[in-house]
Amino acid sequence: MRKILNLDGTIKKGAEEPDIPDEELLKWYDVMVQVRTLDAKGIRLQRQGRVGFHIFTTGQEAHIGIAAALNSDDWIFPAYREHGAALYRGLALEKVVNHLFANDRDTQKGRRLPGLFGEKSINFVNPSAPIGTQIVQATGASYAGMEFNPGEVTAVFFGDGATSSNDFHSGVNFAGVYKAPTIFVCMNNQFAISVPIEKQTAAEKIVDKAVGYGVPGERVDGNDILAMYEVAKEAVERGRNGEGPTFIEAFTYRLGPHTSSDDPSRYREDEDVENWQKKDPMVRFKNYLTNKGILTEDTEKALWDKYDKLVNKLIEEADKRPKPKMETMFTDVYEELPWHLKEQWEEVKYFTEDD
Amino acid sequence: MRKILNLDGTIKKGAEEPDIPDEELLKWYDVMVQVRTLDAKGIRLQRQGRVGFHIFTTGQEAHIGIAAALNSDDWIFPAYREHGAALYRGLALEKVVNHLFANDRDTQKGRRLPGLFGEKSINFVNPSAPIGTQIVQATGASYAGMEFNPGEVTAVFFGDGATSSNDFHSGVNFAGVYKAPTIFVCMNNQFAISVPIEKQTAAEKIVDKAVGYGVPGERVDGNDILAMYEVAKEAVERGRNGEGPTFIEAFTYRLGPHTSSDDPSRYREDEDVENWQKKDPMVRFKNYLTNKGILTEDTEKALWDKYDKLVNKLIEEADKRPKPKMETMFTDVYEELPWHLKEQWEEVKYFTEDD
Amino acid sequence: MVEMNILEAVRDAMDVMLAKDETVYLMGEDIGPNGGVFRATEGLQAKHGVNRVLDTPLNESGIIGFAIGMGLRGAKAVPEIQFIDFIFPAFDQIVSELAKFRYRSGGQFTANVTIRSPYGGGVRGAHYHSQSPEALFAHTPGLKVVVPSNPYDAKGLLIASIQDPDPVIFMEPKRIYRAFKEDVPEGEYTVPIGKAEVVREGTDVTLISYGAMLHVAVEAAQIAAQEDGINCEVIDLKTVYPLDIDTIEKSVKKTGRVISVTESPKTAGFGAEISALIAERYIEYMEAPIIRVTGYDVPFPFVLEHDYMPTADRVLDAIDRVWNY
Amino acid sequence: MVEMNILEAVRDAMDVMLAKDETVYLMGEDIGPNGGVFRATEGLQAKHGVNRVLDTPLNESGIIGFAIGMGLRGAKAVPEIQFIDFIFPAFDQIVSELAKFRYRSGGQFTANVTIRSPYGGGVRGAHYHSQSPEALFAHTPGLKVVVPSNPYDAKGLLIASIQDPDPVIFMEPKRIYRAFKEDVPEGEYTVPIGKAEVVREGTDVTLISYGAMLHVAVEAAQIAAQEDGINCEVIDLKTVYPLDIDTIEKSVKKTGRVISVTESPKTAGFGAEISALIAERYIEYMEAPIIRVTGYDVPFPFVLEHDYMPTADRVLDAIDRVWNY
Ligand SMILES: Cc1ncc(C[n+]2csc(CCOP(=O)(O)OP(=O)(O)O)c2C)c(N)n1
Ligand SMILES: Cc1ncc(C[n+]2csc(CCOP(=O)(O)OP(=O)(O)O)c2C)c(N)n1
Ligand SMILES: [Mg+2]
Ligand SMILES: [Mg+2]
Repeated sequence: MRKILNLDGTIKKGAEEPDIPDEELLKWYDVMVQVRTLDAKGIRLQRQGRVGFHIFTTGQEAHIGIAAALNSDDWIFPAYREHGAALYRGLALEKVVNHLFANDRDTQKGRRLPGLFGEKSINFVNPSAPIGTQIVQATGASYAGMEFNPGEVTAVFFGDGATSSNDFHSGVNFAGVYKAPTIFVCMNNQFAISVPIEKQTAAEKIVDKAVGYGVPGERVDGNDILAMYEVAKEAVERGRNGEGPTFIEAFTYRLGPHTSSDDPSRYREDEDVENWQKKDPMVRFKNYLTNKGILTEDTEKALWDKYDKLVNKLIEEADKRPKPKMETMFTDVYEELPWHLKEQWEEVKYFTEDD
Repeated sequence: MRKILNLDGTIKKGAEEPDIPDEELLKWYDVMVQVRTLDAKGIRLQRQGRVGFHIFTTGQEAHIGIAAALNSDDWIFPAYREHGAALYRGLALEKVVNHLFANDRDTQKGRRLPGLFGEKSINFVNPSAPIGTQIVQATGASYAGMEFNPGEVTAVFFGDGATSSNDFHSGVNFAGVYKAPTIFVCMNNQFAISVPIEKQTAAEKIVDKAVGYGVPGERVDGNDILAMYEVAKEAVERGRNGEGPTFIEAFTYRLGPHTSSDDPSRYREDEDVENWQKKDPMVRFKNYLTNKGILTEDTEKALWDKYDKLVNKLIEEADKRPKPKMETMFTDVYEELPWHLKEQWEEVKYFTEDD
Repeated sequence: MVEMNILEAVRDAMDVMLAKDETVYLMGEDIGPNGGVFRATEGLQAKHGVNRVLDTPLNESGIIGFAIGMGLRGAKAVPEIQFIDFIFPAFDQIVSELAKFRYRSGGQFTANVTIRSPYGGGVRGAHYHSQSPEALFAHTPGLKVVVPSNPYDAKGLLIASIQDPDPVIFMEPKRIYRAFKEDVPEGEYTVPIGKAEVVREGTDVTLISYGAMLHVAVEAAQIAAQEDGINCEVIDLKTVYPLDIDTIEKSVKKTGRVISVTESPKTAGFGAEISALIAERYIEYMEAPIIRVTGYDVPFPFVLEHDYMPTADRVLDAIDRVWNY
Repeated sequence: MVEMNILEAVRDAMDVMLAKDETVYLMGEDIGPNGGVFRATEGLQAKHGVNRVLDTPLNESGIIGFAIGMGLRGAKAVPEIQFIDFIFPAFDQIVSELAKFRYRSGGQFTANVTIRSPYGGGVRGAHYHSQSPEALFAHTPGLKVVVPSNPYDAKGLLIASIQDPDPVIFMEPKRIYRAFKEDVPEGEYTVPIGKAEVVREGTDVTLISYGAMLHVAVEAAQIAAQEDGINCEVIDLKTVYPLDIDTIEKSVKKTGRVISVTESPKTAGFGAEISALIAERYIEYMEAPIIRVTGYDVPFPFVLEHDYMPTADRVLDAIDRVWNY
């Protein structure tokens, strides 16, 4: 398993420290703070009944290292715990918060469960809910990218559970056959809701699955953002050079529940969670930044404060906004509204004006 | 790649000759003759327009070795080129021929394309046409078999193309997870209709796919019936002992077209076919039997004659039989006929009496 | 008798059948220690064993294909699809395999599989936790489609489905999983598949529905009676396919006015089949257009869900239209 | 103008679009050197390159998912499903993904995908090479469903489908792939999606159909005129979803008698939608039951195929029933 950072933020013996500008490193941490702030706020809002649903990223923030290894015009297909990748690309927190409230400013027009969002301007694809479907789509997109814009690569994220899906099977297989520049990133947090990895597959390691598709694989400590960045860099290189896809298994753990509807105490031990808390990717990276003198107690506190305030303000604003207009029930089904949807829209108007 | 027989029927250096009674060996050859006779007759009938369709087995007769390694109450899920397995279990040729003619004696009641048949009495499951679906069904059956009748195993056959299917992925995966006694037999004839194996997967060998499911795999010369028998025996052993599934890649070649609708000259070289003709599993096995003195020119000729005559007679009889009764359009949709099918049957009667 | 809600009734049906018949097996995602995301299988693995109640890998076609295989080999398999919105990866195994096995094998091979799945809107579930695809299965000969609307039927129909040798899609109205309790008999009993029930007698307008929407229809019927003196008859189909034509016939000949209430998109939804049957068989009795109250022809929305779903208001408007036609 | 059959017209449409628009890509099983099992793509790989015309691994959800990804990234993807009976493994990618991408992303992400597939019975193909599942796709908001019945429309509708930014299920009537030739313009032209055509004017009975069944309807209309002096109007829907209500309205108001002719199983088939629309909107004009002539509610049979399929005989019987009602 590839690893660079020790828990205390020192460099692992024998590993090489990547050469990344301080500013960039700080940006990664900055995004981590944003992600974790959103998690804390999101679940509170859900508990208060102000938003309908929350999906957690906490513990999986090192995925930001993958995004950092890409160019900004490479495409990203997220699963649903990769908000960090979008924020790394500069998605405004305001957009995320408006989305959480599913209000009239939500780019998704209030049509999705909170947490399932995409953003065209940053090539961050709107995710599904059916597990795994994005995997083969990413293969197709990467193939088209290679055709239209040689050197472009596509990254796709998915969980350990998703490796059992049909679209995983065809996605990795098609990429192997066409040598498509797809970077498959399995965020193996060892659970699919309650189902542990041993019940998901008898394979010793998820990365073993790459062999059956003739695709090179790499297993990496998914809580080590430097290692994540490094393996992604190599994969990107391969992709840009026409050497085809790469499969990355990022071994990690979800520190929170599956979603706001989940009670993880039913299926996992507190002890496990505590053990993994010690491997928290943010703490480890913070230690590294602190050791390097890039981050201090003060600058860190300032970061948390900044986002706490900002997100609070955004929440206040978002909460005040109206929900999307009734017409959004009917638009975007097709590019143009067909007769029957016009009729149905008239019907809804009649009933809502009645109310 | 496991191999026992040289082309000339001698035992490969270093390989061990399995200890199989002469009678049993002769039975294998007998079944091979039946299979190839059916192929020759079937395509002629199709060309004459007397039956609608023909699917070829020629070149893949060594699959009989797999059937021979099973007990007669173990279940078999065929793809569609494994008629030999059914005949090995004693399926009467009469049943096959009635099925080809889809007449009133066809156990499938004239509902299937010729060649797609199953037989409950020998646990030989009725195959589908959608590729791969039987693979995960076999896993389920083997799990139930293990529960209801400990020690029972299930074999499932499928092609190289089928390894790309969704049900391959879940089938092998589920078997790995549940340690189900499923014997996966991929008859890798290197083509899925016209698509060559390199376009099917970038994996070096099909057997590599087993790794990703944590299932032990074995690659075997699929034109060597002794080797097929041996690897199957070992897989059966594992299954009966509770050690779970085995994956077998049988490397072979289809000597005929895909089906009677196919023109293989569009996608493969005559030279290839000629090369593979030299590896014909029947010739090789015949050489072995001849070397051992089990088979002579005369006994062989007698075999061919016997089945030629028998099948001709069966064809003559089958051709005379009426097609299945009109009611068979409606029966077996459900165990009992619901009202709407009764009504529809009345309607059909009205029109057919009109005719 | 025990007071139960629909969810408890469903669980009880499985519990009863697991205990009674050792060939009954459950399989699905998170149905083991987690007891299912709705807790429909809570406690069943602990009670009946890990071999009988299987947590599966995340693959719906795998779940159904595996269940079919078990069924072929003699088990009564009761797979759960976590939300019916996730049944589509299994569509091929259902329509090409499960539905056709008996027929294609000339009656030789059959698989007793009962696919349970929570369906329907009204739970703020958005596109992928709200759908109601019964029409797709009703267009698939070989399947039966059962949709209970109350605890008594839920248990009785699920036991009947598990015992029925034909494959059944058993759709559970999750919106009313815990909405109300009723007295439900202990132990084994069945409610017959293929039989509808007149749950409210009336003379003026026939409302045909099932599952969660049945309650919307009943509510509208009550309001129509109270406020407008229109006397609606309400039919709970219970089995969507093959449906009970006799109960429909009797009612529509009496009232001459028909409204179906279903929650999936309108076009080619099951309401269309109800209308078509009536327009084909009983049109001479019709005194007004045959109306469908349905979801709209859009993917299931999120914040506008309430406006998407059929409501008593919308049914009342339809009643008004057929009554004052 | 060139004389072409439907198969040639389909091939020509792809050829024209591949040449004209470099974002057009084809993908499917055996579509490369083999030219497709029906030869619809014959020569196209050689002409337009192996990068543009892709032989795929044997996985339909893979083909569609891959095509969706290409579409998202700006391609116009034209996947082929070898027989529409094999589309079901791809059902999830079609109904959960392709149909919903535009909507769920608030219009940000769209995939221009045109799924071509031969459909229908009458070719001795049995269960799995004969089906006609348009009703399933017509119940899926976000999809368009197009079914040509002649070479001119086949080419014009396929070009229109490829150009249309919305996903299209393009069903090709394989039974009449080579049945007849017609003059077809060279180069690019389109036939509008969403428009039906009255292919035979009449005053007495409206026959509504599409694809291969259209010809059965026309044949019946001719016989009815000749033998019984009944003057049928025949509508070719061409686009099944969203359908052209105006053309239907005009005709049924005129005739007051309607028969739909479709080949899939009856229950919840597309004929039900046609009946339901009419029973809901124009019942006051109806002078007879609204009849569906369809396949029966059984898996597609083999030797009894001829008795399963709608025939002119069966349509004539329906005409007789509505005319002499
Ligand atoms: C096709 C499908 N089946 C079931 C579900 C319900 N479900 C949502 S998330 C999930 C587990 C996903 O596990 P994994 O892929 O490991 O991702 P993680 O949540 O652990 O990040 C399940 C079963 C779904 N969304 N889609
Ligand atoms: C789901 C599905 N897609 C496509 C087809 C059409 N088809 C029939 S056989 C075949 C190739 C199968 O290849 P393989 O699995 O290698 O078996 P082989 O015929 O070589 O024995 C294809 C594509 C099908 N039957 N089912
Ligand atoms: Mg996981
Ligand atoms: Mg093959």
